[in-house]
Amino acid sequence: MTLSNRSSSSRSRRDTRLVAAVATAALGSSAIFVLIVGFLLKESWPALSTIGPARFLFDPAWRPTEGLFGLAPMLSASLAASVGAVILATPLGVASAIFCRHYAPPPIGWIHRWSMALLSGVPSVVIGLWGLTAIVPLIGRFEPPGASLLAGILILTVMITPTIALMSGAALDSLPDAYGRGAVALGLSREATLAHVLLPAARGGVAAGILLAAARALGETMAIVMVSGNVVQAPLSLFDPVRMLTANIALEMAYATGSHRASLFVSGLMLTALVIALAAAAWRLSGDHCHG
Amino acid sequence: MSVSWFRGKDRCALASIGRICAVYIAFFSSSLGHAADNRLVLTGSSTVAPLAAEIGKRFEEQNPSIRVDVQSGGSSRGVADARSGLADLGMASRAPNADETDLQFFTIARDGVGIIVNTNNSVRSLTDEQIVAIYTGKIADWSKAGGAAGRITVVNKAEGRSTLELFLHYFKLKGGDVKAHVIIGENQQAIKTVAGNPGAIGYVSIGSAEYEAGHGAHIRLLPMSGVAASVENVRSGSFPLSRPLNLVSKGAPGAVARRFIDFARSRSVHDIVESQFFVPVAP
Amino acid sequence: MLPTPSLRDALYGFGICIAALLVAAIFFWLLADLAWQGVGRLDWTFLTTPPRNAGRDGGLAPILVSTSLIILVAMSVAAPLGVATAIFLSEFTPAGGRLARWMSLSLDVLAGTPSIVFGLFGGAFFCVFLGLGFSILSGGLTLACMALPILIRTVESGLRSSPIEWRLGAAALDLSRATLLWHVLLPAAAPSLAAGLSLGIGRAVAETAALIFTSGYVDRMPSSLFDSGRALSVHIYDLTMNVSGGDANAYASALVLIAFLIAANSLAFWFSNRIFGRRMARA
Amino acid sequence: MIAYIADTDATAGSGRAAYTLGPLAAGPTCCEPRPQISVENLTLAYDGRAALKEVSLDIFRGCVTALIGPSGCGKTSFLSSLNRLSDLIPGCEVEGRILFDGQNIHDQLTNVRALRRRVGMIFQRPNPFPLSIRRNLEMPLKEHGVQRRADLDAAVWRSLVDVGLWEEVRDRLDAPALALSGGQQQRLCIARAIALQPDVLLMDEPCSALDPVSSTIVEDLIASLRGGYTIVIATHNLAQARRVANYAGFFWVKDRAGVLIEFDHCQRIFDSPRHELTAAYVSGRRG
Repeated sequence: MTLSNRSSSSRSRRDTRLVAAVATAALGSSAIFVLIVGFLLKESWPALSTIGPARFLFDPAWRPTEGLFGLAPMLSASLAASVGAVILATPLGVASAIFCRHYAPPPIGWIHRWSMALLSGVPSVVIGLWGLTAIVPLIGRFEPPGASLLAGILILTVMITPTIALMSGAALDSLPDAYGRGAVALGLSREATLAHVLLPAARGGVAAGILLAAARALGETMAIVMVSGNVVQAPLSLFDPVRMLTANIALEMAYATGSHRASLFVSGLMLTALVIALAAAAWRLSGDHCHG
Repeated sequence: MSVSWFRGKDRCALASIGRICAVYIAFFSSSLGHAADNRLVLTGSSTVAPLAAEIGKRFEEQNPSIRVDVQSGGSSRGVADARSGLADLGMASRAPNADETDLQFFTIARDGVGIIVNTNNSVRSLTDEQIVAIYTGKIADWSKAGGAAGRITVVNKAEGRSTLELFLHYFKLKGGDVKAHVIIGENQQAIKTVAGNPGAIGYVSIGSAEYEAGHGAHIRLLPMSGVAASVENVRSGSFPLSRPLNLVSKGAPGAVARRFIDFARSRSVHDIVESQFFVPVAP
Repeated sequence: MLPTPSLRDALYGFGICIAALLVAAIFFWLLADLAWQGVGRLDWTFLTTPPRNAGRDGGLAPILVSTSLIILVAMSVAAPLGVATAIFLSEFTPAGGRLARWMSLSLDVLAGTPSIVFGLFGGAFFCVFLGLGFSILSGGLTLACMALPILIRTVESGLRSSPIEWRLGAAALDLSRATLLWHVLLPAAAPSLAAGLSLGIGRAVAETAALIFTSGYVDRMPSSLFDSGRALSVHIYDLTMNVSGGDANAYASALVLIAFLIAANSLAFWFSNRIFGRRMARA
Repeated sequence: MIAYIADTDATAGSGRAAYTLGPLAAGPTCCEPRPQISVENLTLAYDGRAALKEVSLDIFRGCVTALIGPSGCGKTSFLSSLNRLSDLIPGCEVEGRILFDGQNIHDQLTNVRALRRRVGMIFQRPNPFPLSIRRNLEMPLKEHGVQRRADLDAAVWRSLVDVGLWEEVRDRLDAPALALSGGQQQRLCIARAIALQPDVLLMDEPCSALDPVSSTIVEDLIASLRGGYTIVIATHNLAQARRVANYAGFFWVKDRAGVLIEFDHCQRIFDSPRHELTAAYVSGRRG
């Protein structure tokens, strides 16, 4: 048997190649972002340069064919619906992930996990259809018209809960078994182990899941168009019909031309800005204790 | 273990690089591969698309060398693609605008637009004035329009939709005057929304409404100006509200496109037009 | 009085089970709703015949083929690119470093970009700029862009959570990073990869808006990746929103789509296990 | 022979270690009095905070050198600087010289990876990779250029025999390594290290995570490896150090940094320590 010394240099060459390959891939992935933001900017530029960014925030109404371009109500509706959905979906999703791993007997946990994976893949149009025929009339019975912010929040919750559940689950799965064993050895109950040991340890993955889910909620289109009523107004009550930024694009893009079309791209750009703000906020939050 | 792991790893790296290369090669080869096809591309209105696709299938059967690709995406896309040459023909579910003189419009069918309410609503007819009052928010309860008490949910179409423009034009309203409670995009969404809400009122394509009402959906078509909303009345021209479904070309259409237009306007596709619940144009 | 620890624990456990039950109940409500309305149409011919009469009749065969091809293109581009990017982020950039932060920011933004924007982008970039036209390839590449952030995020978090002992041990044995990654870290991250793939596939299968503008609306059996092909979700959207009388087939198609998801997810688990998990021998 | 004692009044040890040679009654015979590793004035800091201050000692070829002292006295830091594993720890800075066969391992010219191949390391917690037993051993070998099936099989067999694991696992070489008991896992890690034929083995509390029976087996293994390898073992188990080591260095914490108090033959450290701290520690009065 010989241990070659020559291989040492070829190994580092291989490592260099690896770095080059993955760095190229990373560059490629980022290039998609640049391309998309560039595309949005290019398409919305006619509106931004002639109408000006301020009017999109401060115009009193959204009537693009009559020269009014206020996006503020839709922006607030998008935010309200996404925040509401994240607030509802986070406990549901995390609880589902915990349930699968620590409470359910294996076959049930397995089934539950599969339903989550499936639910995450049900097309938004199907969920929207279900919302339109099941949820909206239900709400409408108490508070017409039914198509409302609340319906939007509920539908978004159904759509993003699986994302949070799957990501939290993956984070819990990848924790070393020793964590749980150590806690049990200390005489901690299952609940205390979860609350004080496992969940804090998995917090990175859970947070990533919530962020992805929030982003998906903000970006969701088809289902929202069907259930939230699409009236351009600030969300003052849960039962008000509201229009979200994405719905605005979906509803009007098919018929828009000229500055109307460009201003719809401004909605897209605004959504991007919203997600950037969200991600930046998440940095802040995680930055405070990421070295902890 | 037959494969040494060195080669195994390199092979995997190679495979992924290879896959990426394949995609790039595909990019370039594709730009060469297009022109050869005898292909007719139609893009535009999602209302016209199912009809055009069915007509296209029959056209393909009769002309095996030609392929008709129908793409959906909205009337404005149809007009834009026809103008830019991306599509051989655009599809638009509206009449030409004043600034579209560079385009030729060919009507292949008509579509009536009627008012619908929920079947639980006791109102059997509404005057034009009542409809205007409901849509502008002056009447907010069915009891003021001859029905049982209950809040009215006004279902309106999204800005830019051709049915909205038709509706506004007929009732001499401006977009800003309408006080809607629910705004919807596609036709079927309006039907489903009204079907699910006892207090709702909306306006939709008459053909689909007739079909859905006949198949158990909880909607009822209301007559307009005393004329019953039916495909029959749209065909005879007595129903006041209808829109053309058009094929659009930039300038004169090419030979294949011309043949397709003629085919789509001919009597031999009337059964298709009717099966999509539209009204054929008289030849 | 504060609850005693055991009571608090019981409440905690109870809450978790109730929440999980609620989520499961919603899922089964949805599923039952779909099954109740769609199962009547489901049979073998539904899967093996092409759609007729704008999808009201007939089956799904070409649509299933197109959908599979689109997913295949999307995943075979996104998986290597995503795993490589995740490796770059977790192994070659310090956590919390500037580069890592900028990249994860851009990924988060990508994840939150509305699918319709992806659709318009894909249409402009892949179909027009790269000349791919309406094709399965364009659709798959657009979906790859959409699925990337999810894939990268999950794989990255899986890689980051592997125990430090393995890295130290590998360094002490003078293993190259490539070896450590390929033989130890990636296998250990296989569950994350599977979760990422299944989320990515889920998002891809569920996608409508991005596909209408890229892979298109043509429901013919595709003969190559350069043909336009209608995806299942586009078909469902069209049936529910544009085609009156299409609901029954839409529900049946939705059931097929869920079955399709089960198959695709199993494939993803099998694939990630085969690539990495087999070498991973866990107690 | 060789001994070192810190000047406890002044700052610990300045300059080259002061060695005093002396006769030893019944010293171990395996050792050549030729240092394989010479550590001179090693200071190690994490983010500017010193963890180890001015340590100087020699590690002799073929001998077992035990590092004893309470937790937190820098034994692990010392070990990880010997194969430059400390490079991997962000914010870790090392000053001083470490001569490996006369060459400073912090020289630019030193190939870190070649160094790490000559210096194996065993960690406190057994860290087999999540692979099969066989692949745990084969992977590093293949990495270092062993390709032929027969060579690999022979190396796997040899190293498992050397650590006394062969009889226990011969029938389940393809079973997951993580299914082994803690002691077996640790011996597998030792096998994995010696399969690469290193000169030096660094062991960081190799038995502290194990049960007493496994601990004894691993300890016997270490004793049996003596002579073939230069072994540096950090331990706070004094009896263990006494049983297996030829030399012993006693570390203590001063001003929140680890310092070497005394270095000498193992026997002398335990039987006639010259520093009162050492005496107090080995007799169990302090620590």
